[in-house]
Amino acid sequence: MFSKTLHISTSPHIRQGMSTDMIMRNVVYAMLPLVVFSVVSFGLNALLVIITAVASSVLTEHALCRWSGKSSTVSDWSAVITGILLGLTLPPIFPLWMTFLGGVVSIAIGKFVFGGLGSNAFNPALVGRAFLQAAFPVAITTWHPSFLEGRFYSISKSVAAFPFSTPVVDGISGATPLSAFKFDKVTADTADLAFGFISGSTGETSAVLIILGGIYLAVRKMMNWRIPVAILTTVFVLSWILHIIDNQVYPSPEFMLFSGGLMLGAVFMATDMVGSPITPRGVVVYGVFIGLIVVVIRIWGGLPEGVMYAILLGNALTPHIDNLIRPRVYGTKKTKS
Amino acid sequence: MSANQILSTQPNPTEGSKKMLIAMVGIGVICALLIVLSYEGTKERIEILKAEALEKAVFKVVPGISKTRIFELTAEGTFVLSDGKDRSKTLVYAGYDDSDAFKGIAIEASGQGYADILRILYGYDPEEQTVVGFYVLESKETPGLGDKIEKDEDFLSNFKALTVALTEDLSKIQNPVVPVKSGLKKNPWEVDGITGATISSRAIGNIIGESSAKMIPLIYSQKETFISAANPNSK
Amino acid sequence: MTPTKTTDLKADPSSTDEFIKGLWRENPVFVQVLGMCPTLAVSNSAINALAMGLATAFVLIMSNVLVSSLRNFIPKQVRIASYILIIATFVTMVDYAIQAISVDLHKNLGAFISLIVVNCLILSRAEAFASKNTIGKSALDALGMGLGFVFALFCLGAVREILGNASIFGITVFPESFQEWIIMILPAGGFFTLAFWLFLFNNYKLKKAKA
Amino acid sequence: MPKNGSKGEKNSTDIVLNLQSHTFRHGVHPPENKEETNKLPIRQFSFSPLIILPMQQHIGAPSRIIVREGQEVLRGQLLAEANGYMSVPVHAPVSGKIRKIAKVPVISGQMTEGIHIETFPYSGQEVIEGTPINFETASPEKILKGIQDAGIVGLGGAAFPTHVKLKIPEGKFCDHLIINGIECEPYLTTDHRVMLEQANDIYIGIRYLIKATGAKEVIIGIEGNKQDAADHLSKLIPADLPVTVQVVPVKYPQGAEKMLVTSLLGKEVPSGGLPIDVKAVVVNVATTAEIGRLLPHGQGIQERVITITGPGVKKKGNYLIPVGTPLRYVLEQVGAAENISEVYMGGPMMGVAVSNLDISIVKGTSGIVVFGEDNIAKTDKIFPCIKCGACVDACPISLNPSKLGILAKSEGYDTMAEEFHLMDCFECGSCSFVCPSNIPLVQYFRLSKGIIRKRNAEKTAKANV
Amino acid sequence: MKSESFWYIFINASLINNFVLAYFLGICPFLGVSGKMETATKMGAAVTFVMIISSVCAYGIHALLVAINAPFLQLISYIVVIAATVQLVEMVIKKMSPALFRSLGIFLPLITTNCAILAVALFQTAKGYSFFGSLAFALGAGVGFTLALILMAGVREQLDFADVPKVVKGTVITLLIAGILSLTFMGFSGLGS
Repeated sequence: MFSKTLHISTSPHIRQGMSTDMIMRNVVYAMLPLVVFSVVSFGLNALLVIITAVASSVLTEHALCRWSGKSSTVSDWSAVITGILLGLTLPPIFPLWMTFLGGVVSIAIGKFVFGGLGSNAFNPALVGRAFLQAAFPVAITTWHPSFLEGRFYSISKSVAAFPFSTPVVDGISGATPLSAFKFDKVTADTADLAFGFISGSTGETSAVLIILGGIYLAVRKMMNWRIPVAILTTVFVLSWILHIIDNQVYPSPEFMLFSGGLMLGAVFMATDMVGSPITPRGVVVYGVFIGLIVVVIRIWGGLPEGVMYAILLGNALTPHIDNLIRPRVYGTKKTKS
Repeated sequence: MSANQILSTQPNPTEGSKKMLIAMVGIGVICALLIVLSYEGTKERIEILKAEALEKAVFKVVPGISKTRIFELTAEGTFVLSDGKDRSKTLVYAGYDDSDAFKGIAIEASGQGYADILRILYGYDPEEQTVVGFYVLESKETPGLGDKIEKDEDFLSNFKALTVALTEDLSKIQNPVVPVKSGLKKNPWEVDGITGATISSRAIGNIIGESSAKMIPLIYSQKETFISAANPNSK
Repeated sequence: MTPTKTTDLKADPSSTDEFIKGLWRENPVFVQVLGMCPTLAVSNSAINALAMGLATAFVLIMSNVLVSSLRNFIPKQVRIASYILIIATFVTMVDYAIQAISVDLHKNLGAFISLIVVNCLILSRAEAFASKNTIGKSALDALGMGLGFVFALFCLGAVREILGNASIFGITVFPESFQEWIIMILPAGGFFTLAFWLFLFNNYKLKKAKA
Repeated sequence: MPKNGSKGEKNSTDIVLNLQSHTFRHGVHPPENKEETNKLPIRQFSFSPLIILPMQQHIGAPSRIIVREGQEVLRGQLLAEANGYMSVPVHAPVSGKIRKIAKVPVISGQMTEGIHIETFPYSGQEVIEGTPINFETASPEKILKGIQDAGIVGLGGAAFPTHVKLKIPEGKFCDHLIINGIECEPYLTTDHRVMLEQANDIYIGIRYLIKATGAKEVIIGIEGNKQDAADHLSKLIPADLPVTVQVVPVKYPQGAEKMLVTSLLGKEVPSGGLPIDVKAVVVNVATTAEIGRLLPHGQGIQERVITITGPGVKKKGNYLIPVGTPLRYVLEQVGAAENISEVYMGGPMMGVAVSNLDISIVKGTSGIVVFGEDNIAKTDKIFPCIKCGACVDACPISLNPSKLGILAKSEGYDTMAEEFHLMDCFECGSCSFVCPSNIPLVQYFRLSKGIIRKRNAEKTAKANV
Repeated sequence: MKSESFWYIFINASLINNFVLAYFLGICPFLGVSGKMETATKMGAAVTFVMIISSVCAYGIHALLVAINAPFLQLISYIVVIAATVQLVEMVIKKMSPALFRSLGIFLPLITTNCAILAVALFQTAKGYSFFGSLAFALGAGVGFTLALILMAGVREQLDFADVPKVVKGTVITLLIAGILSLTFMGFSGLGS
């Protein structure tokens, strides 16, 4: 009896059952409504952009793993997230060849060189996005109006631009609410902003869907809710104060909150676990810092939008936050760093 | 190690310091000689090249002239001849044609661009009361984006005839120069922006707007100073 | 000072080696990672890179020769100060020379010409090689290192200009429709391009070590 | 943090504070899985024909055998005596004949001195009486000696000699005696049943403990999932004893000494210190019951209550099993599934996986949890740490397991100990439990601590030379 | 000029045109001492300090050179004065605070050949800043340098524990991080416009 060899493990012998690939998968689920909405509002173009971003991220991850003689880590789903996030931050008529390049840069420079998942100091998708912003500043600020007639069966010339060639913008281009405000002091209707009847990146337009996705993740404990809350609160409070000081110069807090990539960034990018602090208090500092930089860049900077830069800066600051803010260990006096 | 070096590592103190002094002075003399020689040797050519470069710019913004004279703005708001070396002063370059007639004036202005301070030169024709030319002296604007302000034909055509007419009492510009969004220019005093280089192109509009509001009334009222300087006594 | 002991003790190494080593095996940029500041700052176009490389090479050669010829005359205690003085002199000369050649080029290179003074490559060659070797050898060493530097800068400048401006030496190399990668002529592109070249070098070295 | 109360006095503010909180920071909520056995009364387990009794059942020096091969022994007879202060004696769990004295395997995988006893098949297995100790007349020292002589160690699982723990160091005072009835380990219901069925023994035990420690108040801490036990004990509190029963929220590792002190007293045990540093002594409830059961008769431990449960067991229950019963025999008796794959001694959080079934039940065995092959749905794939912070939120003493894990992998042991308080970790397993990347954090820490201890020992040795 | 407020000069030198990330100045120490947080902070402090002092010196020298009309001596006098200043600072610190000297000591000689220091002197002259403008510039440059160094150090410290591919270990990964930081700092462009 009982001839089988026993399985030996060290304690604890039970696990909560959450696993990293499961978290990653759920983040993908939480973003799917955004993908669907962006296809609904921007049509085939947005779909192609997102698919290309995902494909290039996954392919790059696979290729690099192979090249360096490791087994492929595609199955942990993190490359898929990077791809979707990258796709969601690009304009709907962004050329596919540039999108593909962005995916390669995201994974290669944003993740692989750092040692892969868990070591990437910066959000890979944002590294790719920042690269594209610097490389192709015109294409990445060429926006497209949403809910155009015929969007489901036509592909923009710009999207289909031949690799390495300059995209040609056909038809109308639209300004994002933020650039409209920055340059012409025109603010958009808050309801339009919240529900996504505006121009912008493929995934940033519908604040409501982003929040719903965030709530899903927060409830399933797969996202640190403190991060978006800290960022959004900071942006709201700061812009509210400024708005009170001079409501002609400074936009309303709700405009600040719902426009641009703030929601998407706060909910899906700043919350990237690898690049954010690990302690609850550290996370709040991180969120407040990002919110502050967003407001500074949007209000006083030369660019209409600063969420991407704010999060990358937050990522760079994270090691220091973790280093400086450590919880007091049980039974010890206040620890110094 | 050679014997020489071993010796030099343990020198006799007094002899060592003496040797040190000689060496330093010797090297100092050689260096000074080389520097002064190269400075003197290139000085003339550099000055010529620099002057040429500046003239080229001034000629560009004030069409039809063949020589210029530099003036600087004093604290009292008057213009006096200058050698153009003091960079803290606001400089203007009066342009004259072959017959020494005062044709217009190039005004230096600067302001905040996208990446750093932008320094520009724009030409003003007091006769027509318009801006007649524009040139970027110094810019660190993003290549391929912000630097369109130097290349974009549509943008540059803004400054072929930009109205800066003064009010009746000559105290200020009737319609200050303002930047507008690309394609929305309706009046001759508006500067049409560049799509994709909004910030930089607006910055130019603002710099000219600000500078012209201050400088144009002053220049217009002192037209005589420039006209009379055409044939200065000093030369 | 020991780094060059081997060269002193060994039977006189062929002078071609003094020259060749700087080009490839001990390339100042790709292998020794020296003089990064000008390497990155002015390599956004091939012409700037070339001009900067040549200017640096000139200063390197001249100061190496002078340091070498004065090597028995300069006391040890003040050698660094003397080297800096000598280097600064040649840099000033180069600065004026470039101004006299083209104001535009001087404007493009900006203060980085003056900053050749603090290029660690020059000081390190003066200290490590010229101060212990004959004039001939020092000149060859400087020539090799200088050309190695030019080569490295050119590699960087060429990639950055081709991708970032679709041209090389100002001559367009791609059809009109080519989309420039603006990032390549921005600072970030400088970092990325240098990283890319170093990556290639590392990869080559690792492969060779394995083989 | 409330300051420690003044010496020897009950500090009322402390109590008020803890009434509000009754818990500690962080912690986890593993599935309890107690409902299958917590209603089952304690039953006497059958006597195994062969008892294998290791001499190393406790922390400290192994007991010294005083019997010889071939000797016949009676149940309760002293077989081995304490080998020094940090040791306890071993008594015969059955009446039988000593077949041999040889090395026997223990759970750690090592071999230790042990006694094989062939159980007399038809013996009545009566326990022989010793010299009773009266809690009213005996001095504290006498009681401690009695506890040692009874072979009593912490029955919660640690098996630390109880008399050592109860010895109040010079200059320190014990105000609070805490009886630990938390049993926060999933699956285990041993303490739960003891509290329901052995209330009298517990209160007698408390009398001994009060005498031994000089405690002024006694708090019985019970987790909220054992309300029936709390009610039962509250009802039976003797009028002359300063006992309160305190129900605390269900949260792992509530039963850890330090956590319990914090929950009940609102104070933190200083790093590297013991509960006595905040004037408290914590004793497991089963240990207390055993003291109350054995000391009045001067007997020693022969058996203990063990919960046998888990999906791989047919006849789950709480059994009174003689110490030294071979594990294989136990599993045969309760009808373990044929394809058993994992067996833990103790609970699934801190218990030890058994590598072979030839080891025996020891005094510290609080439970046996058996999993069949089909009950294990564990993925062994270890992902890199994604710094999700789940472990930071779980660690009851606010360590940063993520950072510690990364440091352990790169062998940064000194940093771990000096900067990140590794030595405070008591390996409760909360971090590994929540880790989505399946990183064996506790294992890392155990190894690292071992290395650090070794290094420190070497250092001291060097310094002493 | 209106937009050349001290505040703007400071922001420009530290964030918009960060010395390290936009001008590539001080790359050698940036690559060299950014591996550890502690050294990075100290190096940053030392550089900032020396920058301010040499900025003041350079302002004086420039005025002198203009007075005697000898612009060709600019470079040589700057470098000599900076080298001398560093020596002097080293000696003063050694005397005044041996503790500070011990922690900063090894960095000070390195600073002499730090191109960022010389660049502060050269740039402030080229831009024609006033005395206080120069100070703001030097302070901004120093803060910018420190900021870049510290951010880099944080990321690199983490990398010590990461499984960085061998082929990019060392300079390559550091340059790539610098590139990413440089991209990040582009977010500040146009600040204050």
